Amino acid sequence: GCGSDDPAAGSDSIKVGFITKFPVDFYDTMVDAVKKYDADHKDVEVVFGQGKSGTDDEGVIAIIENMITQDVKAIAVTPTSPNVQGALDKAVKAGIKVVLVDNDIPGWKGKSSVVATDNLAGGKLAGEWLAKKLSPGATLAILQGRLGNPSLDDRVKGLKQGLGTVATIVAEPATDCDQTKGLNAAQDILTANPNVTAIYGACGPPITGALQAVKAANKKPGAITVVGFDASPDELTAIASGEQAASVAQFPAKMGSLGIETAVAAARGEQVAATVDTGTEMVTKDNVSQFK
Amino acid sequence: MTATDRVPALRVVDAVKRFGLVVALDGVDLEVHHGEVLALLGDNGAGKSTLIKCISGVHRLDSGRIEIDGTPVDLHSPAAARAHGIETVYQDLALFDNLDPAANFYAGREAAGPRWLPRGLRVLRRRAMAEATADVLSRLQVQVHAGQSTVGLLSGGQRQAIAVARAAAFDSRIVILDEPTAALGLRESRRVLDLIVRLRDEGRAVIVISHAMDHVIEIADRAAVMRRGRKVGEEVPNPETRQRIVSLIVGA
Amino acid sequence: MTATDRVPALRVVDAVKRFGLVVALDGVDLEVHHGEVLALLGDNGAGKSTLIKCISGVHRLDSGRIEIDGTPVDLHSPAAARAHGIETVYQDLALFDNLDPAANFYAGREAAGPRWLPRGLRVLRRRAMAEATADVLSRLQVQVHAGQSTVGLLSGGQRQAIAVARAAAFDSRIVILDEPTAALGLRESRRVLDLIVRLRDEGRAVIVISHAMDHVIEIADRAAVMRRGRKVGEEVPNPETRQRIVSLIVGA
Amino acid sequence: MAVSTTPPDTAAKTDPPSRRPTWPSVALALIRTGPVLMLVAVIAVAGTLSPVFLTTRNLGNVLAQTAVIAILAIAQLLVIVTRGIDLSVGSTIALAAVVGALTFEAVASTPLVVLAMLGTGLAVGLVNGTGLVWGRLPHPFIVTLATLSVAHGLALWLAGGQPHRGMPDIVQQIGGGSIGWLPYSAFLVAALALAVLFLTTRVVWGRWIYAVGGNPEGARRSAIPVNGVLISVYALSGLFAGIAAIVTSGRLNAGSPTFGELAELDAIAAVVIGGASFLGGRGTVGNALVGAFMIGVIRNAMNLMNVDAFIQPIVIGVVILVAVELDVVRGALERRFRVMRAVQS
Amino acid sequence: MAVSTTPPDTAAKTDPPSRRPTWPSVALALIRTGPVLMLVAVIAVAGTLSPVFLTTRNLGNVLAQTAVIAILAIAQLLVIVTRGIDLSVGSTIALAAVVGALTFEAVASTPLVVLAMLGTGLAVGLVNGTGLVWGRLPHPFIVTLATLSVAHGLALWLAGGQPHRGMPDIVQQIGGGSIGWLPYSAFLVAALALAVLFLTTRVVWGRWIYAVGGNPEGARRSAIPVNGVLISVYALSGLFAGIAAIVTSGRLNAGSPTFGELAELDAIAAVVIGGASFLGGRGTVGNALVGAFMIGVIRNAMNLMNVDAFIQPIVIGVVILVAVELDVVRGALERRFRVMRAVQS
Ligand SMILES: Nc1ncnc2c1ncn2[C@@H]1O[C@H](COP(=O)(O)OP(=O)(O)OP(=O)(O)O)[C@@H](O)[C@H]1O
Ligand SMILES: Nc1ncnc2c1ncn2[C@@H]1O[C@H](COP(=O)(O)OP(=O)(O)OP(=O)(O)O)[C@@H](O)[C@H]1O
Ligand SMILES: O[C@@H]1[C@H](O)[C@H](O)CO[C@H]1O
Ligand SMILES: [Mg+2]
Ligand SMILES: [Mg+2]
Repeated sequence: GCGSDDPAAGSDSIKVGFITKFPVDFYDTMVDAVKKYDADHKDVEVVFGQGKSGTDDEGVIAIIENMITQDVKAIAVTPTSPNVQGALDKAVKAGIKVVLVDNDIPGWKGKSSVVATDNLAGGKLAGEWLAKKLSPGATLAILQGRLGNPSLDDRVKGLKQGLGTVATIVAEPATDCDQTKGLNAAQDILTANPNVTAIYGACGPPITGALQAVKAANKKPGAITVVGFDASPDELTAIASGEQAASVAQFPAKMGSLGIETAVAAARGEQVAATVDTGTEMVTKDNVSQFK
Repeated sequence: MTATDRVPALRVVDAVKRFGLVVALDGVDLEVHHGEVLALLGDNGAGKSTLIKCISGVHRLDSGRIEIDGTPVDLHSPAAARAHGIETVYQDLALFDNLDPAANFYAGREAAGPRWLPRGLRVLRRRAMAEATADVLSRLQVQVHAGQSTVGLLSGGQRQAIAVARAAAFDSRIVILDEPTAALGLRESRRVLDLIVRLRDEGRAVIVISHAMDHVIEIADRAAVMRRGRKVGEEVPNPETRQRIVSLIVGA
Repeated sequence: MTATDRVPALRVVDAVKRFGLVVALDGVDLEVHHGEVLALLGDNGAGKSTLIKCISGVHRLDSGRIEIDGTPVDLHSPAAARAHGIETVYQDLALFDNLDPAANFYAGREAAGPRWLPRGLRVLRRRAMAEATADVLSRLQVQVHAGQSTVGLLSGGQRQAIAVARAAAFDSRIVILDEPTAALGLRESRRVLDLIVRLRDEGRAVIVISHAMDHVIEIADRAAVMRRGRKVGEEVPNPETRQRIVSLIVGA
Repeated sequence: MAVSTTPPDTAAKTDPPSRRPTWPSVALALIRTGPVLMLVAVIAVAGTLSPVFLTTRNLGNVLAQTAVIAILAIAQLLVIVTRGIDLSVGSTIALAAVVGALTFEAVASTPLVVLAMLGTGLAVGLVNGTGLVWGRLPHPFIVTLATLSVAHGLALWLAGGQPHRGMPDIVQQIGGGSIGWLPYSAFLVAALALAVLFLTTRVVWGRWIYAVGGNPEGARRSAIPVNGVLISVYALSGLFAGIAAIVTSGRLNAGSPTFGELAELDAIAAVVIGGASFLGGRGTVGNALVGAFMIGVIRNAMNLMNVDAFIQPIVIGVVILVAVELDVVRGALERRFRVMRAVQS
Repeated sequence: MAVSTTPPDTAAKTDPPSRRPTWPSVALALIRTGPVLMLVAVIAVAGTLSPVFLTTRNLGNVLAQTAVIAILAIAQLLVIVTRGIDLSVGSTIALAAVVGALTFEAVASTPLVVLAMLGTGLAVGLVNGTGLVWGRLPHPFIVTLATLSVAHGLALWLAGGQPHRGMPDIVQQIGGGSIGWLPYSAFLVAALALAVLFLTTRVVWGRWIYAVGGNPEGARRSAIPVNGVLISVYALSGLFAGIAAIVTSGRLNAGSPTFGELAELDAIAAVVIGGASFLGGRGTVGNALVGAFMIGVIRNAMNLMNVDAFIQPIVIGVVILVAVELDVVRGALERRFRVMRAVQS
C-alpha cells in the first residue's frame, strides 16, 4: 500500500520510513526501487523523506523526528553524516528499528543493519586500478565532491590509499558534485597542467564536465585516463565510447530494495544481517555492457 | 483680473479624506477658473496639501467629487491627473536625488523619438533636454553648474526652483503649487511670482498654497482659507482684507 | 539688544569649502556673540547651508578655522559640535520618518536611566519623553495627534515645528536655524520668532538663515550677507537698511 | 524650556476613539494581530490536514527544529532594521561549532567550549561590523559575503573537512534536551526574544537602531553614535550565530564544517516574511519570530504529510507567497476597519 | 515657455576646468576608471602569480566560465537599480534548462528548444513582476524567494530528478563553441551588455528604471508607469536567466535540475561588487560586468595556482573584500584629486 486510504492496508499493515539525502539521480534510482517494493507489498506502507543537500544533517534529523511522531516501525536512512545519530538514538529508544543505507555510521551501536557500499573501499578500488594503469611519474588531478561530506571525502581518501606513490597529485579542487564546476575546474587544470595523465572524480556530474574539458582541449578521447565514481548513465555512455576509462559502480537500486526489505524484516522482529554489502565494482569498457 | 467664465476649470465638491483617526478633509468645496490664481491658505496641518494631493491623483477622496471643465473625472492616479492637464509642485518636491537636473525636469515626459515607437522604447534627446533645462532654470535665475551631476547635492532653493520650473514648463491647463517659494531667495521668489502671473495670463488655472501673505496679496485673485479640514471662508486678497484673512486662518 | 562682550561665542575665520568644482565657501569670516541673533542671508546656492553645516560638524572645512569662546575647536562630527553646545535645525530637517514625534524630539539624547549604565544601555523614560514633547509642541501651537504615530505622515509645517522645537528645547549655547519658518503658517511662524527672541534673551548665540526680510528685520541684531561663497557685507537690519541688504543679496 | 499646556485648537480634527466595542473594532482587534494571524492560519491548515501535527510531541519537534532559524532571525532583524544584511551567520555557525568541538577534544571543559563558540561568533560579528564601519564600505553585503566565505574556509580547514563528534552534556541538553515535550532550546529562543524585545523597545540602544535605519545621516547629525550602533548590531548577530552554533552542535552532538549551510537565507526570509523592510527602520522581533515559525511549520507539516520531496519546494514557495499576500490584504483591511470604526463612533 | 539666456551671476562660483593636463588630472583620469582599475589590479596579480593566466587559452576559459554570471549580473543590475532583488534566477536556469532538454527529447527542433528556454525564463520573470506589483508586496524578496523554490521543485519534478542529456548543435555552440580562443558566449555577453547599456543610458525606459529606484513615489507622481517598469525589469531578468540557461545547457549539453544552484548569489555579489546600491537608483552595467569578472578571475586563478580547496573560500572572501575596499579608497582619492586639479588650475 502506498497511503493510509489504501483499503488493502489493514491493521496488520506496517509503516516504515525511507529517508534519502537529497534530490539527485542516485537517490532517485534508489527511491524508485523502494516505491516499486511499496507497490508490490500491500502489507507495507512506506513514508518517504528527503533532505535538501548532501550535508543537510538538520533536514534529515527533522524528518527522523517527524517519523518518530508518526509511529513508524522502522526507518531506513541514508545518513548525511554521523551527526544524525542522536536523532536515530531517539528512534531506537522509541522502539523503532534503524537500518543504515548507502553509508555506515561507524561505531554507532543502535543500528539493526547496514546496507551499504563502503565508500573508502570503493575509493581504494579506484586507486588500485589507477596504480596498475599508470606508469611512474604520472600526474593526477582529483575533482573532489562537496567538502565536509564524509562519504565523498572517503572516496578521495580511499583513492589516495589505493594509489600509493604511483602518481603525483597536481590539483584537487572541490566541485560540489556540480557539472559546471567540474568543467570549469578541469579546464583550469588542463590549462595549468597540459600534460596531466589522469583525472579522478568523487562523483558523476563533475566527471561528465571534465570529459567536456578534455574534448575542448583537443585531447584524443582516452588520452587522459578519466575515472569516476557512481557510474552514472552519462559515465556509462562515455566508458562505452572510450572517452572515460572507468568508474566505480554502486548499486542504488539494490541498496533501495535490500534496504527496505531489511528494515521491514527488522520491524517484524526477524533476525537481520548486521551488514549487507551491496558492493562496488570497477566499470570499464570490458564490462560496461552489463551495467547499461 | 478675476476669471469670469461660468464653468470652473476645476471644481471640488464635498471632498472628504481621512487618514485613520485624522479627518484631513471634511467636506471641502473649491473652484478655480481659467485665468485665475487661487490662493489656498491655512495653518499647518489644515489639510491644504492633502486637498491638492487628492486633486493631483496622489490620494483618492473617501467621498466627494472632482470636476474639470464641468465634467466629473476620476483622478485615480497622478498619470490620470496629468492626462487631464493637471500639473503639480509638491511640498516635498518629489525630485529624483540620483538624477541630474535635466532628467528631473523631464521625468515622466522625456523628449524622445521616434514617435512610432512605444513611449518607453524611444531614444532620449539628451542634448535637447539638457539645453532646454538650462534655459528654463537660468530664466528663473537659479544657476545649476555642469559639475553638479545629481540634484541630491543641490541647495534647498536650487531644488525648489527645479521643481517649480518642471511644473510650469509644460503646457498644462491647471497648475498647482504647494508652497513654491518657501525655500527661495528674494530674486528667485520674485521670478516665481512673475511666472505665476504669466501662467494666469496665458489662461491657465493656478492654485497656490503659501504662508506668505505678501505674496498672496500680490498675485492671488481669490483666497480660500482652510481650518481643521474644512473650508472656512473665501476672500479677495488685498491690503484691506488682509486682517480678515489672517483671522480666518487662525480662527480667532 | 546687541551683544557687547568682546570674545564672540562663535567665530569662523577664512572658511573654505569645495565640492568638486563648486567653491561653496570661499574665505568666509563670521562672528556671533552670546545674546545676539545673527541673520545669514544670501541667494539660493550662496553657501549659507554649507557654512552652517561646517559649523555643525556635518562637513569639514577644507581650510580655515572655527573658534568657540575664543578657543579654536575641531568640529569633526555633529557629536563634537553638540558637545561644544551647538544645536542645529537643518534645512532638510533630518527627521526620522519611521519614528514618532517624541522619539524624533529626543533623538540622540534620550531621557533614560539609570545614570550609572553606559548611555546606550539605559532604559528609556518613554512616558516622560512623550509628555514633554507634547508640551513643547503645543507651546509652538502645532498639535500632533496621538493617532499619528510616525512623523513621516505629518504635514510639512508639523515636521518643521518638530525640528525647530528639538533644537531649541535643550540647553545649548549656540543655536543655528536654517530657514526655520519656511514651511510654517502665520501663527507657527510667530511662535518660532518669539522663540528665537527668547533664546537670545537667555543669552544664547543664535544664527538664523532666512529669506523672509520681514522676519530678519524684526528679530536679527545683525545680518551677514553671502554671495557666491563669499561674505559680501554686514548690516544692522532695520527698515532703513532693508534696501541696502537686498542690494547686497542680489549683488546689484 | 518651561512647559505650557495650551489646548490644541488648530489642525485637522480628530474623532475620539470609541469606547463601546463595535463589530468593526472587534474585527480590527483580530486583524491587528498581524502576521501572527497568518501563522495561526497556517497552523490551522496543517492541523486539519495532518492529525499528528497538533500533538504535543510534534509541536515539541517543531520548536526544536525551528530554534536555530528563530535565533538567527531575531538578530538578523536588528541588522535589517539598520538597512543592513548579515550573510555570514550560516558559516559562522559552522566555524563556531568546529571551534567548539576542537576545544572539547582538547580540554573537555564545558565553560571553555561554550565560551569558544560564543567568542568565535562574536569575533566574526566584530569583523563584520568594524569592516563595514572602518572600511567605509557602501553596504554590508560585501563584508558579510566575505566573512561567509572566509568562515566557511576556516571551518573546513580547522576541521580537516571532517565532522568532530562530541559535545559537553550541557551543550547537548541545550540543543536536544527537553522538559516534557518542551525543548530547552525553545526556552532559549523565548529568553533571547524577550531580551531583544526589551532592548529594542525599552532601551536607548534599541531606539538608536531604528533611528540609524530610518535616517543614517540624520542619526549622525543627532550625535547618535552611528558607527558604534552598527558595530554592536553585527557583533550581536555574530554572537547569536554563536548561540545558534551551541544549539546546533548540541542537537547533533558534533561540530562540523557543513553546519548552518544556507541558514542565513532562512533567517533573512523569516525576517522579511515578518514584514521588515530592507529599506531599514521597520520591523519587530515578534514578527521575525512569526516568520521563522512560518517556515518551520510548513516544513514540518509537509514531512508529516509525506509530501513528495520534489513537490515540497513548490508547496513552500506557494504557501509563503500566499501567507505574505494575505498579510498584505490584512493590512489593507486593518486600515479600512480603522476608518469604519472612526466613522461609526 | 519661451527661452531666455540670462548669464548666471548668482550662486557659488565655479572654477573653469583646466585645459592643460596636470599631474592631478592624469592621476584623476586613471583613478576615475573606477572598479575597472580594481579588476585590472586583480588580473595583474593573477598574471604575476600564475604565468598561464594571461595566455589566450586561459582568458578564453575565463570568459566562458564567467558568461553565465555576467549575463545574470547585467539583468540583476537593473533589478537592484529599482530597489529590488531577484533571487529566482538560479532556479530559473534549472527550470528552463530542463524544459529545453525535455523539448529537445520530444521534438528535436532547435528553434522550439530555444523558444522553450527563453519562454520559461520570461514566464518566471513575469510571475515575479506581476506578483510583486499586483500583489502589492512590500518587497520582491518574498515573491522571488517563492519562485526560487517553486521553479526548483518544478525542475526536479519535470526532470524526475535526473539530468537529461542532449541539446541542439546551435545551443551547444552558443554554450561551448568559440572562434579561435574567443568563446561565442563572450560575444553573447558583450552583445547583451551593449544592448542593456544602450537601454539604460539612451532610452526612456532606462531613465525610468533609475527614476523608480531613486524615488518610487516621485516616479508615480511624475506619471511614470512604475508598475510597468517593475514588471518589465523582472521579465527581463527572467528572460536573461533563460539566456543563461541556453549557455549553461549548451555548454554542458544537458538540462538538469541542479543547474544554476546559488547562481543568484554570484550575480547579486557581482552587482554589489560593481558598486550598485540596494537602496536603488545607482549602478552601471559596466561595473556589474566588472564585478562578475572579478569573481570569475579569482576563481580561475586559484584553480590555476592549485590553491588548497579548503583555503579557496578564504582567499575569495579576502580578495573580494580587499578589492571593494580599494575601490572605496579609490573613490576618496578621486574626490581629493578633483579638488586638487580645481585648485591648481
Ligand atoms: N554635498 C554637496 N556636494 C556638492 N555640491 C554641494 C553640496 N552641498 C552644497 N553644494 C553646492 O554648494 C553650493 C552652496 O550650497 P548651499 O546649500 O550652501 O546653498 P544655500 O546658500 O544654503 O542655498 P539655499 O538658500 O538655496 O538653501 C550650491 O551650488 C550647492 O549646489
Ligand atoms: N498620508 C497621511 N497619513 C496620515 N496622516 C496624514 C497623511 N497626510 C497628511 N496627514 C495628516 O493630515 C493632516 C493635514 O495634513 P496636510 O499635509 O494636508 O496639511 P497642510 O495644510 O498641507 O499643512 P502644512 O502647511 O504644514 O503643509 C495633518 O494632521 C497630517 O498629519
Ligand atoms: O553517499 C552519496 C552517494 O553514494 C551518491 O554518490 C550521491 O552522493 C553521496 O552523498
Ligand atoms: Mg502642506
Ligand atoms: Mg540652504
